[in-house]
Amino acid sequence: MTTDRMKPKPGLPVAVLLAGLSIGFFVVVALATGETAQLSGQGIAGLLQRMVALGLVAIGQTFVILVGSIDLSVAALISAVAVLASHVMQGDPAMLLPAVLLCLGLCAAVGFVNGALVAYGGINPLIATLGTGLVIQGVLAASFGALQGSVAREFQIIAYGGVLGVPYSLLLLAALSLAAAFVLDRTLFGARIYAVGGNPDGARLAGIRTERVILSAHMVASFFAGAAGLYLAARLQSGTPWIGRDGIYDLESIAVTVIGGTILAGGKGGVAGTLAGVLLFASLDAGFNMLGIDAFLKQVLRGAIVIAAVAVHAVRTKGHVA
Amino acid sequence: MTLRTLLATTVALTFVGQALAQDFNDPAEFKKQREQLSMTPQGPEDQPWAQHLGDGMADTAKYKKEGQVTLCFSNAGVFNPWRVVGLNNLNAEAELHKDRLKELIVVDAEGKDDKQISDIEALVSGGKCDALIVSPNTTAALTPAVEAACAKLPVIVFDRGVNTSCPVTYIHPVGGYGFGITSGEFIASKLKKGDNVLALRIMPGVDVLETRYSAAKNIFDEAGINVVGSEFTGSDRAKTKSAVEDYINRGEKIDAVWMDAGDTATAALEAFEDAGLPYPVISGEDQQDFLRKWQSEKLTAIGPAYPTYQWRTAIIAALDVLDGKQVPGPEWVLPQPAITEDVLTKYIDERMPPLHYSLCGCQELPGYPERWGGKE
Amino acid sequence: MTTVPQSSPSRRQAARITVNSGLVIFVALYAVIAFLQPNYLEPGLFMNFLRRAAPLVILSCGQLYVILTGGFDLSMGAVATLVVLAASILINGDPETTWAVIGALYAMGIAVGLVNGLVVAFLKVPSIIATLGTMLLVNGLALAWSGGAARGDLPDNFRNLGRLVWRNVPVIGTLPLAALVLTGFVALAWFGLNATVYGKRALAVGDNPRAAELAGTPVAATRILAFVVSAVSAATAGILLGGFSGVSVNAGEGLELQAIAACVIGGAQLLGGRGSVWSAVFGALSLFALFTLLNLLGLPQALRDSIQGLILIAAVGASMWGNRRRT
Amino acid sequence: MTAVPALSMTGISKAFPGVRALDDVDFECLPGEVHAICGENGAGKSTLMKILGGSYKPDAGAIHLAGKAVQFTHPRQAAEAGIAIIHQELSLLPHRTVEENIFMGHELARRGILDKVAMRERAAELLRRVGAQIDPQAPVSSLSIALQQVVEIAKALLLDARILVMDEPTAALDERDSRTLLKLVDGLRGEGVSIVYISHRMPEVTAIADRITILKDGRKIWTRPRDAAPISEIVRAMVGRDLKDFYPAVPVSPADEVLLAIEGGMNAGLRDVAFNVRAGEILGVAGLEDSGKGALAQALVGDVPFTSGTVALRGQPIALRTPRQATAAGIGYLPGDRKREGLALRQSVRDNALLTLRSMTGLFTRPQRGALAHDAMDERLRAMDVRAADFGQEVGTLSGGNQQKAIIVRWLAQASDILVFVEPTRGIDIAAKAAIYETMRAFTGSGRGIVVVSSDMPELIGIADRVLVMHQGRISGVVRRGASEEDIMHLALGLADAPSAEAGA
Repeated sequence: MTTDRMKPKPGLPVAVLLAGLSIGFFVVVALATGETAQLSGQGIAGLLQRMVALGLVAIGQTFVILVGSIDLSVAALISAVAVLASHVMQGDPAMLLPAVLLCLGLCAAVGFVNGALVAYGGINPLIATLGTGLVIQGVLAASFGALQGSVAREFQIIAYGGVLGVPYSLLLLAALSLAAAFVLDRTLFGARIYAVGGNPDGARLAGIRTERVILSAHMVASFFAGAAGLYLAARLQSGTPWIGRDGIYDLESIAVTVIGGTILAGGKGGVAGTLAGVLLFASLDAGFNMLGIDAFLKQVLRGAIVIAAVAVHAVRTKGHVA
Repeated sequence: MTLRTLLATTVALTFVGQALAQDFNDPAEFKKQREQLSMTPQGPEDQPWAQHLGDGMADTAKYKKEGQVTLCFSNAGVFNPWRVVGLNNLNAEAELHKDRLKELIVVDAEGKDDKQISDIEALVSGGKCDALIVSPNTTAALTPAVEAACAKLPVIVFDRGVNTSCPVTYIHPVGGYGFGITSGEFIASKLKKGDNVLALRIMPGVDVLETRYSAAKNIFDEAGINVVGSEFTGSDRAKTKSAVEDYINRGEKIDAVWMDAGDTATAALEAFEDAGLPYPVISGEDQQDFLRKWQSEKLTAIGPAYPTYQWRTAIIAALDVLDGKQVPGPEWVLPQPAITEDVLTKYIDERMPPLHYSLCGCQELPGYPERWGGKE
Repeated sequence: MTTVPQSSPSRRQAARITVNSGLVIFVALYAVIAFLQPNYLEPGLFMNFLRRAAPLVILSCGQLYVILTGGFDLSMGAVATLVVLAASILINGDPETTWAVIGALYAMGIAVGLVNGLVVAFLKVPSIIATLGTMLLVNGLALAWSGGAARGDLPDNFRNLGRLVWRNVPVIGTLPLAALVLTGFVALAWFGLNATVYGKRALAVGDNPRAAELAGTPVAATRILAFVVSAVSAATAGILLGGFSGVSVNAGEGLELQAIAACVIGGAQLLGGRGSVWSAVFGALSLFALFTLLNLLGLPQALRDSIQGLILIAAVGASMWGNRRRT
Repeated sequence: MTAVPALSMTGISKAFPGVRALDDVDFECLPGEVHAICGENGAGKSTLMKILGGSYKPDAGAIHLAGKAVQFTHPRQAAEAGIAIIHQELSLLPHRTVEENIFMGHELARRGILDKVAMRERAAELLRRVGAQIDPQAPVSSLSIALQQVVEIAKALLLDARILVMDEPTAALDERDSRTLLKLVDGLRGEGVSIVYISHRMPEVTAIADRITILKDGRKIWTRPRDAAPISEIVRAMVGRDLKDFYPAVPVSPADEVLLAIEGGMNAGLRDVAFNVRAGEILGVAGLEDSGKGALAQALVGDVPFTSGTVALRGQPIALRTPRQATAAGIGYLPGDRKREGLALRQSVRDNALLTLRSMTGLFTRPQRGALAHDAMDERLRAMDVRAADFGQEVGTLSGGNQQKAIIVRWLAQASDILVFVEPTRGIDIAAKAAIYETMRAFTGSGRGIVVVSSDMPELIGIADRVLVMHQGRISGVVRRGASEEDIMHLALGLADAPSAEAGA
């Protein structure tokens, strides 16, 4: 215990710092390339819209990482939800609600299986969720021929509609972020998540049913992945079995969560940092576009930035990291 | 053997979707493309990228713009060699028009629909673009974004299409059925009834690839040729070679290999070499490595193409539109030739890298061959 | 030394025969394969099986080093891709340069391994994130260098490493060169873990890095070396892959997760402290046998992913139950 | 004793595969009583308490709380029944605040929404009750171990526990903090709380307990009121025999050669430290928690190195910047926290003992030869009387004493000149303690030296030839063998004059 005693760090919280840097980068690039239109309300809305899908997944990922687990199945689940939503709706607005409910049911089931494997089965979460992800991906690709369809026009309002120039999708992200932050900070469930992630044995001895908390966190992650899937279905009109995988939502959501200061061991971090991490990725996307950096170089830079961003706060860690 | 079938059916039956509907078998489209294959193209000879099939023209007077212009291109990505060659074509074509073109802004979506939608929105709201070229990652997904862009500026779409007629024109070669027809008919002509063909495919669910297979399959079925298997290889050479080896190891007799894309054709042929078997009849594509192998090993082969020169056409069309010239529309259908034994030598260029697409129409473009990775 | 009378409490039990769980799974799967397709029992087909499994087995051995020390290496696939593309560009069809270039390829691999190791050991970035970063970085570099598509050419002497098969070999009939490379690499990996003190250091570091450090173990060096071994294995696998099937930009795609899965199926414990070379070898052979079996069954490709997922969970679940019962 | 016991456990039995952990044990505790349980490790104390806490289910027997029969299947039920257990291993959340820790698992909430205001008030009130000056908003990781222990007690009080189980609560505390804690226990007793007190520190037990129960090998030996249980009786009952010479005899004349010399040692926790360790000497280091005694040990082994000053071994200056350098120089370390810092728990006993040898030899050394051979190490382990069915078994399955011996073997094999022991007998039973003291003496007998840092003052007085006393990062004085606890305490509290002339002598 004496070894990891750390004085609280002075200075700005990770989230504020990271968000500031991201916005700074975006503004500087826009000015330097003369793309000042990107600094207009519409441009900023466009920048923020790049956050929505990854942001939703990453908030869910934050819950599981905080509780000391991890979820690699989100990418496959996103695809599954998007495909299911468009298949059930078949463009018919009357099927909107049933489709959404069915998708949420699927998320509940996947989250439950993940959580049960991890919490009750004692299977390493990386392996358990990698496994469920593969299962979902396989079933999805195999049955894709039969699962064609597209979502209702009305449903696409989520992705394309807005009020006073603010897209609904941003409002959705904001609302769900606030809700998630509220849950983590102000509710019993949130406190239990930090307890189980910070010290599982201690939490159990304090009478917390740790398995249930882990299971619930996995269900939350699945619901957020589902929300991302529904948003993508609305934005893309119909789901394909590859949108989750092509978006690399599994690894990217983990990366932004860790960049945002949530530690992989669990018990420390939060939604604000994660959103700042997502903002960093969105600014990089938008900035690299303005700079006209080619796709391969972009990948190199992104890799270097992921390492650097995590190293900035990890390097102060006392003790060992593997 | 019975156990095997039993196991396979049990698993397959658990998933309802399995054997159900194929949306990619449209007899009308099949017929149309078959006709287009034999049509004589209009336009300048020896410049297939500037030719078109059919008569429709789109009027573009309202888009006329004087002086230097900025073109914007939203690319789905450069995630395969075909797109790499294509993007080089597009950039090189742009260089030909330096006097007219102030800037070409290229934005890469890395194969993500969501990102491409944002990219298009940012290009349109950025206000720099005079015309927008889009190579959509997915047809349905990009439709709303393209529709929104059409309201602001002229849009040209190529390769995969969108579900809207708002773009000025949609550039594409004859299409997937055409590709399948060319290759399927060639193989059918070389095989006897009851012979076996192995189909090697990249991945399921992509319309431009599914149509290739459904066309070829129709032809094989008609000719009484037995499709012993259809394997997805993900464009991975190792997977391709392993898949073929598995069939060989199982003792299947393979008379022909049909491929929906030729980038792993030489890997498939190597499996036969390594097993000490004669080469099968094969349909590949217009990649250099396949053509060279074809020549050196005297294969019975055909190289249908989905020509990369359409990337040149996109720039030409965009500039024509801004000039107010009429362009073929609402679809600009490019001829889709196939490489046959007669013309094989013409398409082989030893300087070019193995996965260079010979029907790039780029031999005269600035920077050839280095820009495409070739040797001086 | 003590007042307590010397008893001899350490009754040496008869050397406990611990059967590797991966071996059991492998034998079972291969038996099913042989039942469905009896010619897989012929030495020739078995050798061919080994040839194709060789890259995965080698990757798994490298990954195992990192897993033992408590980390992950997600950059292996990218390194394999880099090696294939670089080989083709650098050799460019000239057989004279092959061996020099192979040296250069290993130098590249070692460089990536060093970066991974240094970032994890000194910047304290968790390996899953650090190697995710290098995965993106190395993949991007490889693509940028090659321009996004295969360039150059691989001459036959390079290709032979993954492709050459000697026929009419006594007893076994055919002998692929790749099988020899495989045997050699596994022997080296075994040597590193069992015939030097490194293996036990790595296990201690994976189990409790703090205790190992205080006992004088060079923790950072142990970790860095693990990442270097992993990268070297990725380079070796890349060379075999390039040899087996030639140049392509996705030669190494997804191999890192397969390698991790293989180690776990073979009984190595994620986050360190438990595992042996045989976990990697038999885990990888099991996984490859599973792929082969699913191919033989002629299942739709997509469902093979699903079954792989189920097997993965089942294998780890089973070993969990085993551990629980033992303690 | 006619009152209804607050807790009564009757006929409790529990078996694990191959081990009979508890055999028909009875135990009771009255309201307002402190009832101590003593026993060697493995005697069954922890198992009994885990059954009480709901972590284990007994195979047989019954538990009654205030006369009512209860059965627990999850720790939560035990907590709800008014049983609070303060564990040896702290169960706090380092990244969370004191307040959040106090309420862990029992947050005040309305419809799932936390009532932070009420929690803050309640936390402040509880901290006042335990007499601690702790900011409820401070992160736990910023508190000393002693204060963390206080937070643990506040956690227990929150539940209004009627039965409080304290498992080695003072193990990590120094003398002063221990006294504060005992005062707190006394206060709780006055409030009618029943306290089950587990400790290896005999003086503490006889000072605080009303009754004492001895467990041995899973059976109850006896329960007696304090007055009828002198320390010697307790020890005999626990060990099953007399331990006359608890501390080994002192050699007649320790050699005078200086082994290790520190001059002007400074770092964040140490100020101008200077002292010698002589060949054949056991040098004790005493001090309060945060006095710098821990920092001194960490500096000597290169874990948190000196930032200035000189260190010389046998007259040769050496650098101690990393544990590896210290190891190479011949300084070995037995950390205070065996599980976190000493052992790789899933590796075998043999591998743990071989760890340093293997770490310090060349990378390509064959692990099967010479000193690294299994037989050679097994020989050493047997010589140290490490008891294990098989040295190939996981070290985590051994008792604390045997684990500690395995670590000592590690350093003996490395032929270190100086060993730094931190709390060498924390949580170790009496027989193993005696064996470890013997080993220490035998080690120094061959002309080598030991620095032993301990919070257990009788231990220091009994084993050390000299004791350095630290206060606020400085050496506040040195006492020789035969000094009293009061002398040391005086220096530790900083009441004596600045560093005495003894220092460095």
